[in-house]
Amino acid sequence: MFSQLVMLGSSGMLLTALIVLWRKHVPAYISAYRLQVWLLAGVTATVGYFTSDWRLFAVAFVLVVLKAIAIPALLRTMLRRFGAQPEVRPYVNTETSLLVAGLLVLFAYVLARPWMAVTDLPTRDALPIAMGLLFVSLFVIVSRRKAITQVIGFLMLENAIALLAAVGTYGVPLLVELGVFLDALMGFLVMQIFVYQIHETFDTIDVEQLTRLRH
Amino acid sequence: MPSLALLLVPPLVAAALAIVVKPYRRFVGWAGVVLASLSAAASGTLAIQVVRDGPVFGGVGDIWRVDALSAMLALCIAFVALLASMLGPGLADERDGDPAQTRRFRIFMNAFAFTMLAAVTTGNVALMWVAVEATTIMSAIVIPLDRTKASVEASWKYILICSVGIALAFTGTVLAYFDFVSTAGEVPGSLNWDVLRDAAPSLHPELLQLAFAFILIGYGTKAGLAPMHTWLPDAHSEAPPAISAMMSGVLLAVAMYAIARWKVVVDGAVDRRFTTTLLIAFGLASVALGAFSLVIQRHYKRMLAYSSIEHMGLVAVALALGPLGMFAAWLHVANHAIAKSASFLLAGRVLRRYGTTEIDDVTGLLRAMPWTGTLLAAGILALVGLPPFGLFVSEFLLVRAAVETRHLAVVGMVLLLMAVAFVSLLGHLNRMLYGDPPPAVATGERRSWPLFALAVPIALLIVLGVALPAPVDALIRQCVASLAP
Amino acid sequence: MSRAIAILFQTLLAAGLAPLVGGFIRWVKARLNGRRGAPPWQPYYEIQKLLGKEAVVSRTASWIFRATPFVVFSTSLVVASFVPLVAAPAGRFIAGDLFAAVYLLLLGTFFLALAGLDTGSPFGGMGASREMTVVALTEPTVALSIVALALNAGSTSFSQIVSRTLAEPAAALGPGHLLAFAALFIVTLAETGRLPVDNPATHLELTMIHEAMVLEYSGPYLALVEWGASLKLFVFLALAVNLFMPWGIAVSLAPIPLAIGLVTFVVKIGVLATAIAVLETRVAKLRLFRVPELLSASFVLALLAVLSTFLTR
Amino acid sequence: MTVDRSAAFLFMIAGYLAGAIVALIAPSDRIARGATAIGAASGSVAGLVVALAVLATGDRFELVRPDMIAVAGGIAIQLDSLGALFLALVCSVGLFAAIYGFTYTADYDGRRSLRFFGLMFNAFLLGMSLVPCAANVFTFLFAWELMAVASYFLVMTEHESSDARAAGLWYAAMAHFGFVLLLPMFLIMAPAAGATAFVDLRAGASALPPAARSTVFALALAAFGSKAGVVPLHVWLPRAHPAAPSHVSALMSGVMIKLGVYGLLRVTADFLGTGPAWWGGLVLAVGSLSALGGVLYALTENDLKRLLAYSSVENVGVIFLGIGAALVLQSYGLPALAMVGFGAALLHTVNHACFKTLLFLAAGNVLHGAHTRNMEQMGGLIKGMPVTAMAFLIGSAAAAALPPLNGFASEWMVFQALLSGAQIPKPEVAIGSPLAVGVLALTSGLAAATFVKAFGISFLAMPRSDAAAAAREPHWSAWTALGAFAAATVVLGLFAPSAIAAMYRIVESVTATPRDVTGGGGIWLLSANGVAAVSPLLIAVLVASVAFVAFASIRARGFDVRVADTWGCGRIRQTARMEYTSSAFAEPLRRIFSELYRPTEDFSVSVHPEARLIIRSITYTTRIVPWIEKALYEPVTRGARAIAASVRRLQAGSVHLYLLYIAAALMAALASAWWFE
Repeated sequence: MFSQLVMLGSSGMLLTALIVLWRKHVPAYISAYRLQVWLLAGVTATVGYFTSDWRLFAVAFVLVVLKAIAIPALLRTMLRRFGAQPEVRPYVNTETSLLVAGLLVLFAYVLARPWMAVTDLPTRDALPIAMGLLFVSLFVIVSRRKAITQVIGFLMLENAIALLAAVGTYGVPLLVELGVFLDALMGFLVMQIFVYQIHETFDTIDVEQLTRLRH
Repeated sequence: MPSLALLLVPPLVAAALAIVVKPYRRFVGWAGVVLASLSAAASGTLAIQVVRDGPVFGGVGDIWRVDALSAMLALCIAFVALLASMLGPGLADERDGDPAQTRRFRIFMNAFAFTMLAAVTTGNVALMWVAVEATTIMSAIVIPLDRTKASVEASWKYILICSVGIALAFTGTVLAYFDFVSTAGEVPGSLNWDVLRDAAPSLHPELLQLAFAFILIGYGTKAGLAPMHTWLPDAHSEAPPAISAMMSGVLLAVAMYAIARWKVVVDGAVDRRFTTTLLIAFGLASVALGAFSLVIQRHYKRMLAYSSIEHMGLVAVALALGPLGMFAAWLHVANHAIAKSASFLLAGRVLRRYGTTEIDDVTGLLRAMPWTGTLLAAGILALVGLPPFGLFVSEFLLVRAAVETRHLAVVGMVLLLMAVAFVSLLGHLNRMLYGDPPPAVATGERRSWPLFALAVPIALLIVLGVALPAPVDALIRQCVASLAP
Repeated sequence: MSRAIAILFQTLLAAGLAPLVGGFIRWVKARLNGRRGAPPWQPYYEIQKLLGKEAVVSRTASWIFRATPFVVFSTSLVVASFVPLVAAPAGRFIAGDLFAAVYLLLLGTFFLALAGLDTGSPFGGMGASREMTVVALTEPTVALSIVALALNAGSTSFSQIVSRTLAEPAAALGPGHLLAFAALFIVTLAETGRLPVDNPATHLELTMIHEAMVLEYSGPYLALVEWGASLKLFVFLALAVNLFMPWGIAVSLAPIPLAIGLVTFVVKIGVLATAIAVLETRVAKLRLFRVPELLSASFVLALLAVLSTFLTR
Repeated sequence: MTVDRSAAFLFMIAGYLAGAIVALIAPSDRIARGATAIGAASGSVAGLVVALAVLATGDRFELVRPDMIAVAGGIAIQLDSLGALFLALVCSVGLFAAIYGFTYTADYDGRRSLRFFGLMFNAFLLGMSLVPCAANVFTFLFAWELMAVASYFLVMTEHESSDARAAGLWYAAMAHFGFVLLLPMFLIMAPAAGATAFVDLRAGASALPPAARSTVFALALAAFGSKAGVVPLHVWLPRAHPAAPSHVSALMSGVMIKLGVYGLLRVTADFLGTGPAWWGGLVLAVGSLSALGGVLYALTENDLKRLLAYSSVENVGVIFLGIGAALVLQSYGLPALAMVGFGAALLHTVNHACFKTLLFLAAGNVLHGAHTRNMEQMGGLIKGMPVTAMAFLIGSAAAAALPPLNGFASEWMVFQALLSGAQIPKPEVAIGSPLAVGVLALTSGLAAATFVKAFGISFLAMPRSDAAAAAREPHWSAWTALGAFAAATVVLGLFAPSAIAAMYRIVESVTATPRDVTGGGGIWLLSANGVAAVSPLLIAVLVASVAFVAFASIRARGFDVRVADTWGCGRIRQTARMEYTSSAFAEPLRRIFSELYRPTEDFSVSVHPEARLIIRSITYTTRIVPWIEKALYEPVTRGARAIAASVRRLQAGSVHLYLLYIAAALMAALASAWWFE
């Protein structure tokens, strides 16, 4: 039962990542992200419940408050500020990006094969999915041209790692968990400041304009 | 324990002071300098203490662990932070920038120093990752100090690339931790480096190889190893001189420190040739990229940035060449930190006087700014590895280590690439120093205190180059011993 | 001590005979052209006349112009002192070997070229430039012919070479020896300014090399320079004769061998001088930029000489 | 008197350092100049004392400070007689160059930073004097690079002209090329991990397999050859020496390139010992190439100091011929004859240091007086500067190897060394040595032509420019240096036999071969087998006496001398334009060797705008294209630029591309991790 629930949660997260690749409008990305955080909190809570480790409940709660509510709100204010222009044509069109995402998940399974052999944790099967989510969010950052989308890609990268930690080692010690949260939050805030600054100096947030610094 | 606290707390206090005093005033700057020198003195006593009687532990669950290597790096960081706080905006130059910018600089420069000190003094590998991530964030904020198009672009690229890199490093950390947990079970303090090192032989080799791959790419991005170096030239050339001095001098070294720590753990489980080959490959790529990027280079700040890539490549190669190579690596890190931070600060002074970073527009430096010109010449001569400066000694040891470990191909490649870098850097220096200064530039320079402050690192380099003092020699031997498996 | 007197006597003999050889060649050429020609001892009259005349010195010339005649004369005479003429001298008083002789003559030419430049006239400059070109190109040939001789003699000292060829006359007819002689003969013509390279009898600006340098000299200076030049010719002829056909040279210092040595030496010099005269009447002067071909031919001859002495050893 | 050598040695270092530091912080230019001169002079005197002490007694001088940089083996000083000879050279030339420099740099007052110059001049002397004393790899390389850095800045003193800057860069690049080869060479010889002292290298070298020994030899020849300025690696020398102030170029040409010879001797004669015959053959080939190439370029040079620089390349070629002959003889088991070769090379090293320094200092006087280096604008300087003219004449005669001066003595010894090589029965040697003799003879002939041109065109006849006409002697203190070296040139020439005997003692102490070759017997300079002999002293006496007799007899007869215009085929007035110019003087030889020079000639006629038939001016310019540089160095620089251009394209500016790099690197690392086990 425990492993099925975890599998359900993590594959759900992977699906939300695919939404970003599929859809073209930024608001859709924000809702996908929010859903992903809820699923992550769910997975952490189930792991906490089954291993009766209260720390994970606290982590899940902070996840929800911080990443499910605060960050999407900030993202929406940013969106209102810049107007919801449609996503500029990305480097890779939708079909190929979905295809690449599939390949990346496959690669994650190949990569995770030695880990599966090593451990007998019930949440063993979720490991390749976590790695898959990591590679997909990396691909989102690389392929999308809008600064906001890259920020969302980065946030999904953080979620992938949190999932990997939760699934692989039932969470890291509390102090480290706190540190990771702090970093994620600070990272997001700084990126937000930079997006405002880019908008202000370049009056567009298409990262493609940012190629003045060469050689 | 007290000297460790005395090392870490002063930067925090300085940052807090800067936050509190809303309109920036000069006494905040001087307070920052005093606190920085306090922290530097503490790092000195810490180093002596560590050399005398072994690693110092501290904090709950031993999260702080200072061995010789951490002490040496802490000393470098504190020294460069002191230099940066003295010569940063708001104190050194007569015409102050607008107070808000200076206040922001003071806050995040001290925070940046604290995060670096924390990264090298923590014993817990995950906390080390958190601290390194924090250094990225703290330094990223302060790059676009003057809000030009270039600096905003540089900061965006810096934060994005480094965060992606660091995320990969965390994956590697989690993988190693996962492997440790699955073999030894839930042991308190399991993320401490010395626990991991002792448990290394029992871990699974193939898993640790994957973990090291992630870690090398992750921390390699922070260390500026090719091909993950792309953020470095933009960030270091656009950041304010004090920040690029700290970044180029010691931040890269902190990332190399992290790689070195993990190399020891991975070498416990996997055959040493794995990490050696990877380090030499990435090292040589960086040296090659750094050297050849210098040949046609039009901006002197980017020139110094590419030279950092080359030197970090040399350190990576040296780490893979056995104990003498390790000695050469850490001596090179110390020498490079001093030389590069001094050079960047001097380049900052040149930028303020000439107003341009184009090498062709900067002529007659010896005539326009005789003292800065001479010191900059000394700095760049040190960077190309000429006696009587310290880098000559470490590069000599590096080649000797390579010959002794029979890496003759590496010797050939390294020497050839260093020659390319030598000719290019000297060519650019040649163009800048001599000839007549452009009419618009004022000539002549008062002997003010910033120049004396900048003469200290150059003098230190000569001391390290001519007569490696015994305490430094002992400290670096201890560093090598502390990394021995 | 008697050895020193023998060398002194030999040097004086060289100084005395040198102008005669020059005059003799001129006389033979005149006879070949069907002219009566001035008597062979005419140069003595010239020298005696010049010594009495007034010397004209150019305004631009420095002390080098005035010192050169003495340098040229003394170097040629000193070379004559250690070249084997009548007897094969050995022992303490011989100041140098073949290389020393060549380089001492080069000292004379060095100063003569400087004197040519010193007067500031284009002719002097042209003469000096061409003389140094010719000298530079003859050096390797001289060196290689010395090597050829020294190879089978074991060293470059005159007495060693002469005694070795005396000891085994068969070697003298060997290819090495003949090729070396031919090379040295061509070098003699080039160095002393004889016909194929430079025309001694002309004053035509474009063709003269040696004459151009001494154009400005007059009076006693000219006498000394002419005497030095004839001494140089005499030394080269003596070298060619005694190193390659040393038969009849006096080995001991007793009066009879000395007398025989003197007679044979004079006959041999006479034969060689007539040979040069005949050659000069037959051949025309080479264009300056064809001279290097002649000199490289002599260099190849010398190289073959070295190889053959090595092969036959 | 037993001099305390370590005290003198430390005093030498103290002297140089004091000179450097006091010059740097001197308040006024004059004090800076004074400090430079006094510091350099005192250091040189102390160094000279140490060197002569070691040369006289023959026992080594040791000073080891292992604590200085312990990990690299510490600072170790050991002076044997070979090192002492070169230290003596450095210090003696340094002493007089310092004295000469004091007045020479007076022109720089106010215009150039004399403080920086003082610092670098003393650092240069310190670096050069430490090289022969170094006894372990680190100290040697430290001194070697310090010498290179300091001389780079000295070359850059007159940095207004862009070609001085280019010269500086060329020089630094080539010096570093040498260093990059030296480092692996020494380390390959180091036997054990920590053993980098020269004593261990000596042991290590003998234990090396033949292939490694040949690599060490090749690296040593290339590295020390580039410092000595042998032909393929000489390109920096004719650029750097003229750009430096004259007393510095005297130091560089007279002494610094000799440290390349010292290095080669130390590695081949001392460490490697006897090697295969092709070693000697290679050195002979390089020597001949340098001798011929150097003199050919010197011949067509119109810049006086560049001419002297190319002549240094030629003389280094002669030294390498000596070493090559010695190595060949050594490889065929004739160590006694090899000593003649090494002795000849050392003697020519000392002789060249003397007369080349004399020539450069005299050229310095000319530059000071006539304010130009271009020989086409000189002429008639002998009238305004008689002493400098006399010094230059002695130097030129010595450079052209004319008896009885020192150039002749050492060139005669090199001839004898090559001749003794010709007796080896092997065919390739029997042909090689005579060819080398031919090359050496051609070189000395061309050198004679070069120096006739150098002296004749610049000093004799009428001045070709007003500056040349107004040229006057510099301050009398410059004559001390000229006098000293002129005397040394003459004395070393006349008493060459005792000089060559000293050289044999030095070679004997280094190669430890028995000395059955008869050294100089009294006034006689003997050949290898002791039969052929020449006595410069006797020649000088004879020539002088004959000249005196002739002079006295003519003076006795009495004749009056009339001064009149030079005969000019009836022209009215003789002007300087009618004189032969330096390019005209070299024209015949340039035409003969045109395939080697490959001159570019362009010829333009400018016609009067209205009437096409009236020619206003015809300009004919010809330039000697240094095709060696084009063939060897251009491809290297072009290749580096091409790679640099492609590397630059990597940094294309787009963040996405950069992230792709990271993804690719990750894939590569993961693949290598997966493939590894």
